[in-house]
Amino acid sequence: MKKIEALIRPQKLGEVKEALNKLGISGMTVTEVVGCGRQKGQKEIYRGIEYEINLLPKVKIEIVTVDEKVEEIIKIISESARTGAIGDGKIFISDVLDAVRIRTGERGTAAITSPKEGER
Amino acid sequence: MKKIEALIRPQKLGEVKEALNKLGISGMTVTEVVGCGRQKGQKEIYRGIEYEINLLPKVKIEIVTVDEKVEEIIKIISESARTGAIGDGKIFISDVLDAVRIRTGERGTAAITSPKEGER
Amino acid sequence: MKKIEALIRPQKLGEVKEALNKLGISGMTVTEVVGCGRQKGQKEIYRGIEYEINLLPKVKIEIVTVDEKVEEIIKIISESARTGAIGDGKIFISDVLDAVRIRTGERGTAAITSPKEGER
Amino acid sequence: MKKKFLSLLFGLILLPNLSLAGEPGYNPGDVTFVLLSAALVFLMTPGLALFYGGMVRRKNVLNTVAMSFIAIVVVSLQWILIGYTLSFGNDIKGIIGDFSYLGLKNVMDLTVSNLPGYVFVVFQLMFAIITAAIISGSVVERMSFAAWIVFIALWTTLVYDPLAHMVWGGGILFNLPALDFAGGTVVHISSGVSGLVAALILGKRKEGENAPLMPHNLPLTILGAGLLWFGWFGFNAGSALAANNLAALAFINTNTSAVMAALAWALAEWLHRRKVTVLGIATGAVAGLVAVTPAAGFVTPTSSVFIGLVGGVLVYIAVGILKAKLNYDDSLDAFGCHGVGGIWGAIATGIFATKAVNPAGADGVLYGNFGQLLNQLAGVGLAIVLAVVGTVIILKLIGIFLPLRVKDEAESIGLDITVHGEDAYKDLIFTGKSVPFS
Amino acid sequence: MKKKFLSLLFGLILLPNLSLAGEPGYNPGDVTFVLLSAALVFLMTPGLALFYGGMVRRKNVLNTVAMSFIAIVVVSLQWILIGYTLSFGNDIKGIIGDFSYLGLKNVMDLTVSNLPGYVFVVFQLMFAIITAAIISGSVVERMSFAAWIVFIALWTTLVYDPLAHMVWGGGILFNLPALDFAGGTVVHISSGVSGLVAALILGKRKEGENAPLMPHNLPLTILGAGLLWFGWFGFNAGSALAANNLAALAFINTNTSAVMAALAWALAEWLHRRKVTVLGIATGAVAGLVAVTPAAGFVTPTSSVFIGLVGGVLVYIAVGILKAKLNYDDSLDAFGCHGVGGIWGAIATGIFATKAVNPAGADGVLYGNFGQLLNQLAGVGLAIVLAVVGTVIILKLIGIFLPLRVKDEAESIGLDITVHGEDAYKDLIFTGKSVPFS
Amino acid sequence: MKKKFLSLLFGLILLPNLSLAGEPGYNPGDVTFVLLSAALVFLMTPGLALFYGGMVRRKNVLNTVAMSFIAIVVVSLQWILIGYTLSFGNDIKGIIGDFSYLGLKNVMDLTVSNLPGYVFVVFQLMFAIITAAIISGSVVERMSFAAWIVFIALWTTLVYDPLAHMVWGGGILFNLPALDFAGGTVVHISSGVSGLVAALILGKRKEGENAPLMPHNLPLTILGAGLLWFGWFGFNAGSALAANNLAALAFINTNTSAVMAALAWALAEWLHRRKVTVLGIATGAVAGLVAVTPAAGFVTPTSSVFIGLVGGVLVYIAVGILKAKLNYDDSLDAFGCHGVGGIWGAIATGIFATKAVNPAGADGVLYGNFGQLLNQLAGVGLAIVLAVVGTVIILKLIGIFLPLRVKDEAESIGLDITVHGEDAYKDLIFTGKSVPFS
Ligand SMILES: Nc1ncnc2c1ncn2[C@@H]1O[C@H](COP(=O)(O)OP(=O)(O)O)[C@@H](O)[C@H]1O
Ligand SMILES: Nc1ncnc2c1ncn2[C@@H]1O[C@H](COP(=O)(O)OP(=O)(O)O)[C@@H](O)[C@H]1O
Ligand SMILES: Nc1ncnc2c1ncn2[C@@H]1O[C@H](COP(=O)(O)OP(=O)(O)O)[C@@H](O)[C@H]1O
Repeated sequence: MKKIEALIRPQKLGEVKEALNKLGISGMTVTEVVGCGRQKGQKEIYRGIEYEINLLPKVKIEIVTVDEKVEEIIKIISESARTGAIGDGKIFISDVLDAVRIRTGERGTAAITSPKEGER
Repeated sequence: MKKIEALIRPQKLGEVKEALNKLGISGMTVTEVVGCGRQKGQKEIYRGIEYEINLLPKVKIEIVTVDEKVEEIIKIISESARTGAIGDGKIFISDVLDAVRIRTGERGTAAITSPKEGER
Repeated sequence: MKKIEALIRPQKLGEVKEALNKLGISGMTVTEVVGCGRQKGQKEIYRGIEYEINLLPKVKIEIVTVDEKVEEIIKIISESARTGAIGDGKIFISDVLDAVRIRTGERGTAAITSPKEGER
Repeated sequence: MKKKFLSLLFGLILLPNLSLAGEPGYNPGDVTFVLLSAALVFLMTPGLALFYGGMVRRKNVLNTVAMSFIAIVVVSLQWILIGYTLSFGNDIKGIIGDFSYLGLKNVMDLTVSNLPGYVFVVFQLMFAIITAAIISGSVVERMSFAAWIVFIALWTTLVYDPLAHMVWGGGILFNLPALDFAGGTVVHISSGVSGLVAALILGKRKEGENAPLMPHNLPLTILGAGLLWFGWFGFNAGSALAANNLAALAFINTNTSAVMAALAWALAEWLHRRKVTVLGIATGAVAGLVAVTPAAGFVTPTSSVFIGLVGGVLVYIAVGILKAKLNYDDSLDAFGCHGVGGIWGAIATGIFATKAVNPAGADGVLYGNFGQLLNQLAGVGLAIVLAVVGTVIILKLIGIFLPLRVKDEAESIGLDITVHGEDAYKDLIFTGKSVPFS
Repeated sequence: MKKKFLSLLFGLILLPNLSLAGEPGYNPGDVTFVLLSAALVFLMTPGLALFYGGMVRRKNVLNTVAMSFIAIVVVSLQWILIGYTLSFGNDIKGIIGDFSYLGLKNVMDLTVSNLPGYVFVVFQLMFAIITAAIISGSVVERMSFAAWIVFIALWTTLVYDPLAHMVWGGGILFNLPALDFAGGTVVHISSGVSGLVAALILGKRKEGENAPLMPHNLPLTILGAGLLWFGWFGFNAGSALAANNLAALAFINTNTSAVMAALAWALAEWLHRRKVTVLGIATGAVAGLVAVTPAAGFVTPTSSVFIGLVGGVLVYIAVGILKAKLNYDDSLDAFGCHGVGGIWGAIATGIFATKAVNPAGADGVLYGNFGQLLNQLAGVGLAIVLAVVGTVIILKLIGIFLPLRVKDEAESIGLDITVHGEDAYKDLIFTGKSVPFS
Repeated sequence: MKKKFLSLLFGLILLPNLSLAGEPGYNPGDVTFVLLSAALVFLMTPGLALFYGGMVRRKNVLNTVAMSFIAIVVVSLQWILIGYTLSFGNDIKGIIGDFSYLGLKNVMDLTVSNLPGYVFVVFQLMFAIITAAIISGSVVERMSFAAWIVFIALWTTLVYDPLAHMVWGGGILFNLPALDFAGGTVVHISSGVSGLVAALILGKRKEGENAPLMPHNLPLTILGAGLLWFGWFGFNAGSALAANNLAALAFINTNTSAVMAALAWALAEWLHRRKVTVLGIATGAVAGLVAVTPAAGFVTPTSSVFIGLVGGVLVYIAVGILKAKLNYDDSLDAFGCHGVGGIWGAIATGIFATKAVNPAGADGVLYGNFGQLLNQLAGVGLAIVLAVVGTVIILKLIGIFLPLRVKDEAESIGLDITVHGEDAYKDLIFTGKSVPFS
């Protein structure tokens, strides 16, 4: 099991989510964050003084998934989140040892994959 | 050392925290997130139009702990966060290589366990 | 590649960021969180009743970096975030398997290190 | 030329002081005073909505606000249909008005207190609205919205209207007389006590044990407090029904009591908790505004210093100490502020009133007339009985047809989403799709 | 002693009822009424700014607010320079005013409707301001700020001023007469229709497909609605231009229509969606306020019950059903609320008006005068034509020199940062450095 | 019947124009005008609280708001005890009033400017309140709350009251005369200059280096600006103390200067930074409102165009350029807006005043009277000296007994939690438990 953590532009969230849904990926957790990197800060003005704010709003998407789907998900996110300008964001991949579905107590892969229709 | 990351319903945070405290677990970090999965989106109405909002408010609890306590914590969280309806959430477990207590510079297990009373 | 996750006092963010910048570390993601641990809760008063609120505002800084820089970054964060009082926070280190720069599709170390000036 | 056009358009403007129906003699200054005071009192209800809305949890702010806004709707309609005539129609046995003004008939030609009838109707309407809205403070975060709508329609008819008639419309308290300049008894005791009864019948909110039930947006509450205070000048000074020295006296008494009660609260908090809170200052001010309401046009500014000081302390004790001890869940202290503050105000009027400032009033205990205190206590007692009995009966009745509370799950998820299908604040993140019209 | 000092300072206070220029005879009560009503109407524009601001996405709230605030600036300046004289100068062929009051010359000695000239100028100014601001509701979240500024300057001059003249200043609709008590045609039809045209010319917002375009801060919107409602009492009652029974009638009609439309909306929503929303109650109230605006001083309270009810339903259908079907992007429903509500109000005036309440008005269909309905329709037609033609020409003209929309990237990032360099809400986290003056 | 009941209750309403104490002759229109203007001026202080509150960081919003609200409390009490009599009591050597009205004694029977005494007392009270509250803009985010309370009590007594007496109460500036229609010198110069002095004595906020000190909630600030602008009509027009042409003139001048200064700010920003901000428009408007305050009833609308334009530019330079260069920390620019704007306004009054609009005023430089400018400068100079000396002495004195600043740690954590034990905004997440009463 892997965790895919994508930092993207806030305004791209709708598109990314739509693209993932088309792929059948619906489980995800999303957080508002701010980030900096090589992107230039945004210019803000407060009573005649100009400030360069360099922590910019981003959105973090976390998806825990089975190993086989990792590359596919990376591809989809990359494509739908890209604008080509600096600040498009990053994707990080890390290991997840186990998962639990709180409602049922299922562990491991079962916790993050859809159960058979009947169970629902 | 492991990190336990639980995504739960916001209204369950109080109960979960209370249950963990009883177990003697007090260190944790909590984040407001939104998530989607198999839970149906919530219906919202804006000037006569109905929308289905499918990123729903959740709360993420992160606890870094020693390996031995992992199962116990999973159990407590599962029990106190469960309602039985879809959307109760997930728990993910992953590895943590090291920890530092900023105040003292302690590393490893010492950083996340309570020091002797005297030290305090 | 490692992920460094630091939980610090909100008011220390400016200093920590400044210190990291001096070291040439500019890539990071920051999240508002609340946390508890050994720090005493804050006293709040609501119409004559006193409450002890024990989830206190903290800031989470996440930095994904190459293995060689980890110790240096820990040191810088620790120094700049320390006040010496309980509640200064923790730093957790974990493994990251891979990284992607969405804009370019670069993978691995290349995704998180600055490209040569020319490319930009 | 132009003047002629305009005078054609605006008709009566060249005939100042002549009412539409040929009613002569009212003064435009007084009409302006009361009409704009009505606008100020109107604004108090949106102000109260925000004052309350900021104090609930984030998931219930819109439901809380909706309770006040629907009160504007329901009570306005009730008032023009039957409320006004029940309150101010010709007296029937000292209890209620008759149907002389049913559906506002005959109001066009009416003159009340030297004002055109509609002026008096709208001014009084605004009082009826905010009274109903105040009650919501006791029941927010759990009461069913449907039950609330039915409740305020019945309550205004069965509790407010008779009480307004008894005190202001020529009924028994009016003739006693039990003094109530701007509504201490009619507005505040009635709503505060009814709120407490409703809170007891509904029971406590479920979540108080694991998480404190604290304000989610205090700047909103502070804004609401500012609008309430502003509108209260129209409430109390406007109740002089004319722009005269009495109105100015009521104005200064209003402000004086408000600041003294805020000061009292701040001192009490400091002694009790070693902090002075901004919500405390605002709550204290509201307590002082409540306390001075019945007295505003009957007492001297010096007396209003004491009315405010004592009012602030009493409300602090009720809200900050007694409520916890007695363990009832009056969510936003409608009883603590309006009930306790209103009772104190009614009593204080019996103590501090003096004919020296208002010959149409009465002398109180301090001016040698102990009887006035008894009159005031009679008013308080009658208002409490009416509020308790009325509220119990109405809620029990509604309870037969409708659940009074929302389901536990809705309470836990929040009433904004479950009851109204709305989310108060949306941040960067929200995605979804619209459902086509069907 | 002191009195002498003060009288020296404030000069005329010892000579009440004497204007500065020796103009005698206006009543201080009426002056107060209209001047303070002007202040109330002024407050409606900040109220509208917040009403609108809460409904856009978080990234566009300041731009939305700025559109209303810059309207205060631009229209105030336009008004004192040429707007007032174009609207209320001596009539030229029934279409427009002449330059008698250019730059407010001669206003000092003017008496209008028995009021000092400046009183009438500022009261009318506030109407011109909010009319321009209303239009922004149709175009927010995408229109260029520079284009907006030029647009409202031209629109006020070429559309608003002639229409105000025709209806109120002695022009053709005035003489017909097409009745418009407080601006249903001049303010609401003109702005609502122009908003729709502008929305069509600008095209839709880009982001509606992947994410719903929903309110980010409903408490802000509710606050705005409260301020609008409050100010509307000045808008409608103040339009009586004197503190009399007519003003009181307009006041009660205003509130009655507002609550009936809110009720109608709530019922429609309940039937349609099984929920009653708080934004729905607020939107319904605004619909009712719009609908009653032209009728407020010409109809009975009973009529305003129907005006409100029908107004609420029509606006619900326009906003909640037709808009989706016709698929245009009137961002915040300036057309749905003000255009549709205003057209209904103008028609309703032709149905319900009666000389029984205002002899300076006219009888409508219900009182046997079918012709008045035709007059009203003529007014509606003329207003629509003027708004459509004027808006198309002005926008096409501006489009030659300036882009009408912001760049797609700016729309996507948000107009607050890209247009104004400001961020509405900052949380715990923000770091940066200031750039020294250069 | 009913009428009789009501007339019994409300006593004097059948005797219009008769004050309580038998004082005859004031006009209800004027009473209404000044009394409701007082309510509008009252609302400015909550408005200022929100205007300021939105501009500080999230962790300090409640403390900022509390500073204004406690000013209402402290100054109201001070005013009825000694403030009014020190300001408007019988003149002692041109400097201060005597104790004729100590504790408001004798006010009941007083007539001031043809108004009941209480009307004048409450109207003037509202000016004293907001003056103290304005100062807080210079010292927020670091000043100790206890020190602030003591400071405003002393400052109002030692600086405001004498200045009000000298300018308005029959003192030396009044007799010069240095003109100040609505408080440019008394309110704005005094508070702005004192704010600067306090900011210098307290020193800078600690956190400016690593993070910009920027607004956390601009919609709140915009709301505050709207309420300020609204209230300012009561402030300036109400200062005519009667509903007449002069009041209308002050009203239009107020709005004109506000919009011109907003325009000037927008243009300056555009030239300087290539952006027009919404906070800039709001700040410019406030600058224009300040600048026209002393002139509102003495100049023509055309003059107020220039007063606003120059005022906007001067305040922009002070706030956006000079402050950074001189490197003092006037947190929210109380000095930049009110000090600089007020000084310009006083000078402008000496330039633009004309007896043609107000025979009780004076002619300024443009009308051939150079001497008036000198009078104005004398007023400015005296106000500055009084403000500087008074503020230094008071703060040094307080500093002996109390720390003037909060501890560094409290400043860093935020004053809301550390000083008041409150948190302005709570999101989904908060858990804790209550501490039982002890
Ligand atoms: N080393 C890093 N660790 C954690 N987050 C990072 C790192 N580098 C970048 N980010 C996140 O990715 C976002 C985009 O990175 P940036 O360097 O600005 O653009 P790009 O990825 O296009 O080169 C940042 O705002 C930040 O949130
Ligand atoms: N694959 C996933 N990766 C990350 N977060 C997930 C994933 N699946 C679910 N979640 C989180 O868990 C929450 C609950 O999941 P959901 O599927 O709706 O219910 P349940 O766990 O009861 O089946 C989601 O809102 C989301 O925050
Ligand atoms: N075991 C843990 N897991 C996750 N986060 C933790 C843990 N312990 C502490 N934290 C985070 O670190 C913060 C500071 O910890 P605390 O124990 O209060 O102080 P200190 O680190 O100085 O001993 C907490 O508020 C919480 O956000």
